[in-house]
Amino acid sequence: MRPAAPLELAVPLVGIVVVIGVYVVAVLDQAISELVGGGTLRWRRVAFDPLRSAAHLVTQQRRTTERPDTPGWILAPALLSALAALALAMVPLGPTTVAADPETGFVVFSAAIAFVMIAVYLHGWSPNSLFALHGAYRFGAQALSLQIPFLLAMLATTLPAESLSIVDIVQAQESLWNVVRQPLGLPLYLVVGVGASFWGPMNLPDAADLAGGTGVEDSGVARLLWKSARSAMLVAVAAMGATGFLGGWWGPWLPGAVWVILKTLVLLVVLIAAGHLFARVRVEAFVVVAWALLIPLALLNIFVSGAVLL
Amino acid sequence: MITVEFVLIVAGALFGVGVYGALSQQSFVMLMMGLELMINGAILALVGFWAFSAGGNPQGQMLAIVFMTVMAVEMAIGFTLVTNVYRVRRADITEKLRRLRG
Amino acid sequence: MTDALVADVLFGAFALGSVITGWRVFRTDSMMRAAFFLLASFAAVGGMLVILGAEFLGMVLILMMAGEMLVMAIVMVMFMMNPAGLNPMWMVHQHRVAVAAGVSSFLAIASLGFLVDFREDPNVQPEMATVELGIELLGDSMLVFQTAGVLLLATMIGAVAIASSRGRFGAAEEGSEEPALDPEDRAAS
Amino acid sequence: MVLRRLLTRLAAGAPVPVLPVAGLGMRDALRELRIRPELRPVDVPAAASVLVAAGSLPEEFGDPLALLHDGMPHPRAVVWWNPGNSAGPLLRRFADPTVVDGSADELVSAVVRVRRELYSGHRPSSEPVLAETGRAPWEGVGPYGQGGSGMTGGVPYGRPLAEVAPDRDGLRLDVVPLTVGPFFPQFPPGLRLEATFSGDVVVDCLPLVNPFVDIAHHALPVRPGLDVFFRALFEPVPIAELELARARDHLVWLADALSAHGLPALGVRALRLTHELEGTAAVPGVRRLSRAIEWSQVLRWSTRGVGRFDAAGRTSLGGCGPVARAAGLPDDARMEDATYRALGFELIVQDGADAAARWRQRLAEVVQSLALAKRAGAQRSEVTGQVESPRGLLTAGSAPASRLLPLLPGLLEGLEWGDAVATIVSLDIDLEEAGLAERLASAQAGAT
Repeated sequence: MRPAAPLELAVPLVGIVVVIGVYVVAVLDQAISELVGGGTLRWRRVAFDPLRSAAHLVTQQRRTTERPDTPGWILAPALLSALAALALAMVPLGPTTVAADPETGFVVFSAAIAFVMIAVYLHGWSPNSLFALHGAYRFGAQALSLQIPFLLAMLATTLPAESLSIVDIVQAQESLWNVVRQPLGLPLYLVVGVGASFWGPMNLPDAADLAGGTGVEDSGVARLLWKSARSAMLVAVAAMGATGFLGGWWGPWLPGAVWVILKTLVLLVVLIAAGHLFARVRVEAFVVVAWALLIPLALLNIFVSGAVLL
Repeated sequence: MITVEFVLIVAGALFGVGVYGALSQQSFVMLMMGLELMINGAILALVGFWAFSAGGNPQGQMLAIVFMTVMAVEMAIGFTLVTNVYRVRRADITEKLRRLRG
Repeated sequence: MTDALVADVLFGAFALGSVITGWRVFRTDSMMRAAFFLLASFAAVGGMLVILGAEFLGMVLILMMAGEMLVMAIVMVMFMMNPAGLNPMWMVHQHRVAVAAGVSSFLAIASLGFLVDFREDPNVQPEMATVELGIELLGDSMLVFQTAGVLLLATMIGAVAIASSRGRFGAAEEGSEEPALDPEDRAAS
Repeated sequence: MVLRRLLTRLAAGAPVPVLPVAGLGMRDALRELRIRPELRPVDVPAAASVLVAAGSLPEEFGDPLALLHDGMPHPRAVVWWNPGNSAGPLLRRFADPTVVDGSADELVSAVVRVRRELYSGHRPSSEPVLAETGRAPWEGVGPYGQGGSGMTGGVPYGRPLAEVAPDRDGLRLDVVPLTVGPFFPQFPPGLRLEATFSGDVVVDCLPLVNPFVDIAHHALPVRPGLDVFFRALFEPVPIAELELARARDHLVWLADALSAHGLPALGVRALRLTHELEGTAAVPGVRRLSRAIEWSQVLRWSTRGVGRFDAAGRTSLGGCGPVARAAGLPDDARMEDATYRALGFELIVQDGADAAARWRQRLAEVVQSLALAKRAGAQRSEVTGQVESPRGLLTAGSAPASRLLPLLPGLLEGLEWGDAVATIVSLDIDLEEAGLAERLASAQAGAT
């Protein structure tokens, strides 16, 4: 490990970033759904309703089900938030300002994404409720078929950097951003990233046709925590996309950190708007697409960018 | 201070638990869990040696990767056989398989 | 507190955790919990590998295991009776032998550490481990690496061939029968 | 303590998560609540804090309703909106439900007031209706309290171990029997489906009888927008009124279908359109919405080929309105009406017979109905004893839903659950309409 920031400083900072990110996602979601719904944007509501709803959930009592696996039920949201925090800790705001920069940052991030499916499965399995378990299995199919395209799409960004460290990946984009260098990369990454953070069109585990899927039994604080953990995961995916493909801190006039935040916000808006404009995909059809279309495209992406480098 | 002895003790414990599981469990998949634990202990011991008494020779890591491959192959083949045996014999525990021929 | 101390404490915690969770795998009724315990054990081992300096190996182990354990859990729920362990069961045979074998193998391996005195040759530059591994993979050990890759490919093809419902000899269900559990019935069959 | 007070103050300002339960006559009124900023309709009891039941429900829904209520976390309350005189028995099961007779505004203010009282402590949280023991009879039974005995003998937790059935890969795996409904959020109100799942796949299913047929026979409220079609059975009705009602009904369906496919925001837009149908902005608005739907191919991707009627199935679609026309059948009672023919009404049909075709069909029919309504002026429909309701051929005694229900098993078996829900949504089964039609027939039989 090459810890760029002392632990006692990095941990609270990442925590703060996660909380702010969750709030930003909630606000964006509210605003965009108002716009898509043809309503008028009232900034007071957009800004405060997330807080109020959160407070409402906190003041609710928690209900339980018949013979749940209580430790697992409590663990699942915590695990998902921890994964999001871990992934966010890899995102550098500048050449030196980064919470953690292991040499194998890419592998660490991928491991965090891979563990999302464990968190979701735990969350769906533990309440001992049918639709929740149903959603958990769906996500099993979804996430297992997303793993390989995700790894390949991210792996392509490590080729120009000749390193697995996220900081080096950004350093290598000084002259040319990966989004230009690998035009296939960002779209692939976004599709797979939305799937991995099960948002919008790929929200199969918590889908409406399962009446909420894995979250069907959550109430009060548990529901709040799960929702926040999902949003945090989305922020992590967006931030890593901005880092790996949009050149991280590189950008004229403004300080690097601002650029990272701006790019992350842009990606967040894109992802959340997609969630309100694209219908939910079919499980079976999507799995077929993931194996038969996304993997070949990702391989092509890697081969091309490798050939360009040689 | 981490020493090769300590690593070996942990690896041995993992391996022992794995042996127990592989020998005692009736259901195929639990049995495979035992095998997994054994391989895991082996990997740990290997990396322990690599770190403490091989001077960080990269071939140590290479061997560990081979072990992981073995683990993956074992899982894949194991699941395949479980599926096929269940398909043909509706058998999910070892007692149901006296004869292995179809 | 120094980094070395932190590393030692973490390593001890991971070691304890990996062994305890590994033991819990065979002590829970629920197949699902068993899978999650095994995953925890693997994650702890991965953490130990990282502390030992094999950062890449540790992370890859954790990465691999997430998917593997999910598959394992799903397979168990598919095939095993009473996967949730809602009613207590004791699916164990030759228990004493197994315990004896486990304990003796543990003692054998653990005692190695004290009987043999290994060459004191610590890894001097662990920060180079990943780079060295990469060079090794695509350098001297290229052949091994490729072989592993081909092996995995062959495994995939073979697995699909075996598990698919239509094998070489026609549909797999043909002549399928469920053997009895009781010995006398089995003798009859 | 300060934090607690701050939280309560904040929470009191949050949009109230309500669990809407649509009874007879109140379906569309409840949909309208989605537009209200003060309320946030939710799908599951776990997310709700106020149960808003509306209209009258059949007696047999008492226990499902009680389960919904008991599933809500404390603090919770029950508000019943316009309970017909037949909702009494169900109403009496709850401790102190708030009854609101009146407009949506009164309901909203009542719900907000109830929530405020809940948080200020002036109102106790509603007590569970069903006794705990009734829900978990296995507790403590058996040596381990597992409700049975033996390894796989007995019935763990009061339930037998799962039966096995062949799945589509030739394996024999566990199946899950489950009755979905009557309050399943994505189903039309009152639809109950006895389904058996093998994983994500529906291996067999059976829709239960329409609960709204033999509901206690008082003067029952008829859904505004539906009554006009029933009036048209007996008296000439302004065609403009009929067509506007049709367009509105299709748009309400669209709102439901969109949120079933994970697009609640667009659904709200469809609901908003229902308010400006008389205006000139209606047609462009509908076209814009259709473009917004068509623009992302994902919806078409997730509906194309879903719930497709084969050639044999299409023959049994007579009188199923948009569903039949989406299958290419020239089937519309309006063709028999001279006034419509004079207005230059011509059929719209699609090919495909799948969910995507039904979506296209209804979107096209909204525009067509608006155009007809504009042209019709004051002309009135003929009384032929049959009317083309938004869902198909409506007569006293039979409605489209009663023709569609028997088709469900053949259509749903073998589909994944997501596709099954998409199919049911695309069929737009209105049990209320069917129940009303059959009650009408029995009333006429009683009269003569």
